[in-house]
Amino acid sequence: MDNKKIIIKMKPEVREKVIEICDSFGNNPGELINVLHQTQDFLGYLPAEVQELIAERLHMPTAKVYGVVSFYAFFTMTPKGKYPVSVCLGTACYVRGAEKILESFEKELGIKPGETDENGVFSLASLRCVGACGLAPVALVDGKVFGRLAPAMVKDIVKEYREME
Amino acid sequence: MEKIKSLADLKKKREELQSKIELREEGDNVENLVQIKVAMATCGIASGAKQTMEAIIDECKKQNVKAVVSQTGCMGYCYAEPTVEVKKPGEDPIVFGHVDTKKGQELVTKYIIGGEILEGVIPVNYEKIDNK
Amino acid sequence: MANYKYHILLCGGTGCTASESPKIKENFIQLLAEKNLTDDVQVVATGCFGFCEKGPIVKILPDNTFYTQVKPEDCREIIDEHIIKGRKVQRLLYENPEDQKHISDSKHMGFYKKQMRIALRNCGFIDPENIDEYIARDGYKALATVLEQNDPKATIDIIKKSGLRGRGGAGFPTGLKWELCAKNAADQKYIICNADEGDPGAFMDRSILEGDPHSIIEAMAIGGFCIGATIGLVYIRAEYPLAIHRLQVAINQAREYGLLGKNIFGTDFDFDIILRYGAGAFVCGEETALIHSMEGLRGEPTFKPPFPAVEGYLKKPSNVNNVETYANIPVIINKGWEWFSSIGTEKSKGTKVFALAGQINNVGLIEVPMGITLREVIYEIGGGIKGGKKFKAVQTGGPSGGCLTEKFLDTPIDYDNLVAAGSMMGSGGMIVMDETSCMVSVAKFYLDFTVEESCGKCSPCRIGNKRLCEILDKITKGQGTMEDLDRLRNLAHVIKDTALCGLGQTSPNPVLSTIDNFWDEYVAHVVDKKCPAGQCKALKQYIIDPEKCKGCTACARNCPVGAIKGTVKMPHEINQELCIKCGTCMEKCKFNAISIK
Amino acid sequence: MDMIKLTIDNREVEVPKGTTILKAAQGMGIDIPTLCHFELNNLGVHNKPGGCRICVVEVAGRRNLAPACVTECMPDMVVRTNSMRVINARRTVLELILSDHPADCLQCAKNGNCELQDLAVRFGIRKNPFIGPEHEQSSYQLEVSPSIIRDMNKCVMCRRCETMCNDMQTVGALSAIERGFPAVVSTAFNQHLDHSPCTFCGQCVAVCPVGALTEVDHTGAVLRAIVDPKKTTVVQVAPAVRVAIGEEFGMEPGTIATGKLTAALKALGFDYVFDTDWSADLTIMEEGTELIGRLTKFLEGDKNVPLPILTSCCPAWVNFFEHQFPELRHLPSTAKSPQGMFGAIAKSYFAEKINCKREDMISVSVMPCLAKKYEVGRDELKVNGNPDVDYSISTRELARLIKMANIDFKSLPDAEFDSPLGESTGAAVIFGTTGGVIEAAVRTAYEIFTKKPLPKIDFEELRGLEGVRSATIDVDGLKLNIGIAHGLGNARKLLEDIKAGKSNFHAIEIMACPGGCIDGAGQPLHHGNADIIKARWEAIYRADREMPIRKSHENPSIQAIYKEYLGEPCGHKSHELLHTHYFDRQTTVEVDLNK
Repeated sequence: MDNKKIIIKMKPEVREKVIEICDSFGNNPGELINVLHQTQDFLGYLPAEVQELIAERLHMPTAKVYGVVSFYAFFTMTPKGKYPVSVCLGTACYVRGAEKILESFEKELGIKPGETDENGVFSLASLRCVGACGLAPVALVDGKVFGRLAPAMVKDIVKEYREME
Repeated sequence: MEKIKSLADLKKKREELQSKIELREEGDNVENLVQIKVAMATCGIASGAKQTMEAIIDECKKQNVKAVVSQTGCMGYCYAEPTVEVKKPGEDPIVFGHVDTKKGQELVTKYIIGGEILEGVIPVNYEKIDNK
Repeated sequence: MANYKYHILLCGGTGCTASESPKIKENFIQLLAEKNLTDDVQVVATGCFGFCEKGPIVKILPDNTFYTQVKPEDCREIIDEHIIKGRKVQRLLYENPEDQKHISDSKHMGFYKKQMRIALRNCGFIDPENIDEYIARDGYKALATVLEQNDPKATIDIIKKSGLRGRGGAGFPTGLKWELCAKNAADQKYIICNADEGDPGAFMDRSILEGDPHSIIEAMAIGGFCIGATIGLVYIRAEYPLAIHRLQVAINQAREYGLLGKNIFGTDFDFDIILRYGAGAFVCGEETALIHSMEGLRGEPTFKPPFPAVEGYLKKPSNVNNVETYANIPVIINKGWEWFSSIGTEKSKGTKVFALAGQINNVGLIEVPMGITLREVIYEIGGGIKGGKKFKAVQTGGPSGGCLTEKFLDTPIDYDNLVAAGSMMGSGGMIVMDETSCMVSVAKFYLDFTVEESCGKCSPCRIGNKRLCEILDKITKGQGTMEDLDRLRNLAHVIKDTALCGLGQTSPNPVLSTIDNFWDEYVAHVVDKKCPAGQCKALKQYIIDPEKCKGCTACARNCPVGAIKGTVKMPHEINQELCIKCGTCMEKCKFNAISIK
Repeated sequence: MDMIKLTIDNREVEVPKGTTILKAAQGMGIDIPTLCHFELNNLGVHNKPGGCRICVVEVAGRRNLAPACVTECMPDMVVRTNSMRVINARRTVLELILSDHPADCLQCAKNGNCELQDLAVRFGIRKNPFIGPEHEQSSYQLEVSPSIIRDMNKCVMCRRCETMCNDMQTVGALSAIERGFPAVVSTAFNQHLDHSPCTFCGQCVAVCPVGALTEVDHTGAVLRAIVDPKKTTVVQVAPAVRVAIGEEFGMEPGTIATGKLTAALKALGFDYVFDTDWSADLTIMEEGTELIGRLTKFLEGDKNVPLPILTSCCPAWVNFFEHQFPELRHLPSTAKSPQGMFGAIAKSYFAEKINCKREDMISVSVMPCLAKKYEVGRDELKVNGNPDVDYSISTRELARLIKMANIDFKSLPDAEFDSPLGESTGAAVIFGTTGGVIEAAVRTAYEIFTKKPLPKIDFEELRGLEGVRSATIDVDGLKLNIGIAHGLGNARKLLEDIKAGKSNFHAIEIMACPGGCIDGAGQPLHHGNADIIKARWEAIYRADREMPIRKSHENPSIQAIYKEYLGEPCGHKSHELLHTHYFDRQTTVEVDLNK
């Protein structure tokens, strides 16, 4: 049986930054969610090894860190695409046909919500209310809001970003 | 920045600041206020309408007259610039001609406060812009 | 200080920001500089005006002109015509849908006429990033008064007498909540602001934080003083970057003025505010879940008692109120409880902010006195149903609420009436639905949401809602039976009866209220296998009209499952067994020959 | 104490303030069903998430039903535990739980011993309205580790295992993960337990109400070994097994069933039936000598001598410090556990004695423990890949074997252990509970160190069930400070003190399971009945008192093996066979230098 310890390797700059974030919160386990927010801001996602490191720094079980990461919708363990697409499925958008917008994006990008395409260009997600209900239905592409969408417009939006590649 | 240390401090500060947004407070209440429009087209500006407007605003403040002072385009009385239209709540507007800074101040003290009709009234023969 | 003659207020809320209001502001500033008017005209980005349907909104003062749907390229005309020549730009004014006349003044617009803005008093009026403008509007006066009087009990009494109830949903009396927390002695207490607005389709808290952040800071300081807390925590959604920014700016400004920190107003009251970020969990709107989340844990609710007033954040007595509740506090102190309690109904005082959305003409954020009827809100403020369609239902209370029908249109809106009608106030989402909305699908939409947002701690919510959703799904697919309807109703009642927290206990409301109010529609799905609203995909039939079909074969070539057969230049036919109802054929048909039955 | 009067099911009752409805009802003989609720009050275990909602009752004036397990009684409360509304709700909730639970009861390891199954029986669930073609069930992968099998599809989110793993043990291998329907209690990233800090203490298994967490079963392999004519089978039985196995056959908790146990093992066909108590005595010789050695050096002024010495008989505890306190791994005694020592001697000394080749001997241990299953797989306990102990089975597994072999346990005539690895003392039997190892060590160390007879054999000050205990023993003038902890969370407290330099103990005994081996994860399930643990605890000390010899160094068979085989305690041969070493197994994140 293998009695050796598990050593996880990590890029020095990532390790340094994560440690810096943990230190800035006094390595206090009560600050876990803030630490995760800042780490995700920095990396774009929260891979397993980073959660191990955070657990180590905050002196808490990795399982508990993962328990928190997997609980909250905002945290993700998969890297987002270069252009993350989020379709609002809030009620206002829903009653104005948001489901069809999401379907169109799925069709156009060939991925399901929560997935990133092979080249890492697009990722698709649904979210609940960006607060632009006046513009319903709404989608966000790389932080930009597209409002009053119709399924037919999706193709052009995707094309626009594809061409930027 | 200076700290606010008491209710009195805050009151003082508020009074200083209130004028900054007075204009907006009044906007909500526009029909109950005196409305003063200064014609500010090229001809008006050339004959000193800008100074007139400043003078009227200052005087209103000094006399504590709640008035909405705004500028408008050419009223068509280029011979009498600067021209100023004054509308008191519930009354018909009156247009005055040749309003320099001094007359502007009088407009406030004598007409608006005192109700005295000054010289230089121009008969109204145009349609009000808003009523188009 | 520049003596501005004109103020241009433009909406800097999220909705208008999304439709380029920052660009509009930039254009205005640039144009004013060009015309040398920088000292005469002030451009202010304010909080939300509420009329999101017509955003971006630009308001010109002193003449109180209200421009709607302004585009960046419109700025030049506004400066040239309105500011310089004093002529209003007619085409940008709001057009009254009744007589197509332009209305220049928001006061005369149906959308604003019936509104009463207390919580939103400064939204769309002041620059939220400028504390001076807040102070100029009596800001921090309430805090100063309360601290000067130095009688927390008396202040709590004012709040109690005002009749203010929690605006987050359940409507617990705020003064009483404060009193309960004040009673518990502890070395440290916390006052917490719930700004984790998770209700899909509700954005009132965000609008207040974006438009008037200082009102929340002031109210939390007042609350802190009353209950004996020196630390305030705002639990705010990470998805609200603008609100976070504005709140942070406001906190910094308040600190600079000494309105947060040590010895506020020269008294021995110390108070400061810390931000905590939510991370996308609806259940964290429940106060015990919220507290756990602030402690860095999974946002799971715990059984009450102990209530947060006894054992809250870090096990210390804590008071949790939501943003809108706090926004009312300074006004109540300034204007008196008598004034506040004169507004509203017997048991629900003051106003309520609603996010009006759905199939309605005027989507937006509104604030109305309690006791107003749904009819007034939908038809007078909301401008009626979009496209002249027929009203079907209005959903209030978000995923915890229910759907109300025509028969409730004249019911005065307050906490108790909404509950009696099978819905609830909730945080204030109000979604209007027309005849094209399938009520079974609407119930399923909300259940999908609850299933996704359930924390998973208690079995009725974790498994029960999943099963509710599955039964609804079965019905929308035309596979439901009458037994399923019984099962649905029983399960919904049991979940209400047994779930651990408020989320679970109210999650079946969308199901129960639609069953009660739209029983026939359920039966139509189950017995006739029809969706009367024509929404349920599986119950749709795509039909080719042989009269119109030219036999161009476009539909057959594009059908992904080969369900369309026919010869060239002859009418085609769809095999309903094979059809997956994707709608491609309808999209491709150039002759409008395909319709849904 | 403030008393409260209330009415439950039309009967008035008076209870102290703070009593839950569940407790109040229990006192009246009203058995409100529960599922997630779990308490072992005397051991400080509390799991009250109020999550399953099986125990809901109707309280007059309340809008919804109240969970009896967490709702406190209030004056004049009127409670109904069996109204139609309650029964319907309870049944529906149960149906819901069952609708997300595999219906493979017949193949389930917990069949017949499952709290959910009991509820289904009690409510006469026949057809489940929520099971149909469209209904979804959780779909997690079954995972098998050296000790524990995890089938998260059976998880009912009672959170008992999470409470044990975190609050009681502070191991932190488990946490609730995900949310909503897929939520279960699992490891970080749902990884294999091998990649987690799991110590295999198995307390999660001990409390799991269903078949989500069960032990790895070796009964088949053991049976095959017994019937294999080429194999010589040697079995050892741990001390705590004898005071618990009777429960599996309907005997009173606390029955000492050593004789029947021995007879049953013989009836099963094991070639040699020996006793781990024998090697417990051996352990004392080694560990006691080590303690004296370190103490002597310390007293001679050597400040670098590793103190306090920590016991090392508990494999879950060994795993714990290897994962969580590797920097302290020089402190524990290097002595192998009694299971390990027995295995080493069985396959050397004894194998030589009976002229049996190592490969032909199958060594089996019966343990109250699941971590022992892990321990037998450790490389340090193997010779050329052949393990000193081939199979470690739990008390429960042995009971199954006995039942399978048609042995009527209760009516078996008592039998004796075989010789020479069967003789033992009272000092060995108390290994089975917290405080026992250190008491046994003190009995021996005292006499060896002082060369004087003990004035009193029973060290009452070392006994008890409080989580952390300490005592100062006067060893003829030398004040020996002793610490005891059971439950790894309690152990952590003592270790943190050591790390902080605040510990003044000379020796500390640590047992991973609350109560020690009597409440080991391999024992008959107590289903939350703390009285059972108490009865086993009392039985252990009774068994000690009934032994003719009560000090390990007086065990003649132990004396003999030193004379004829091992030489000196802690001598060369002992070190080779009876001592081991520890590893740093803490997961760490390091810089990747090869970019």
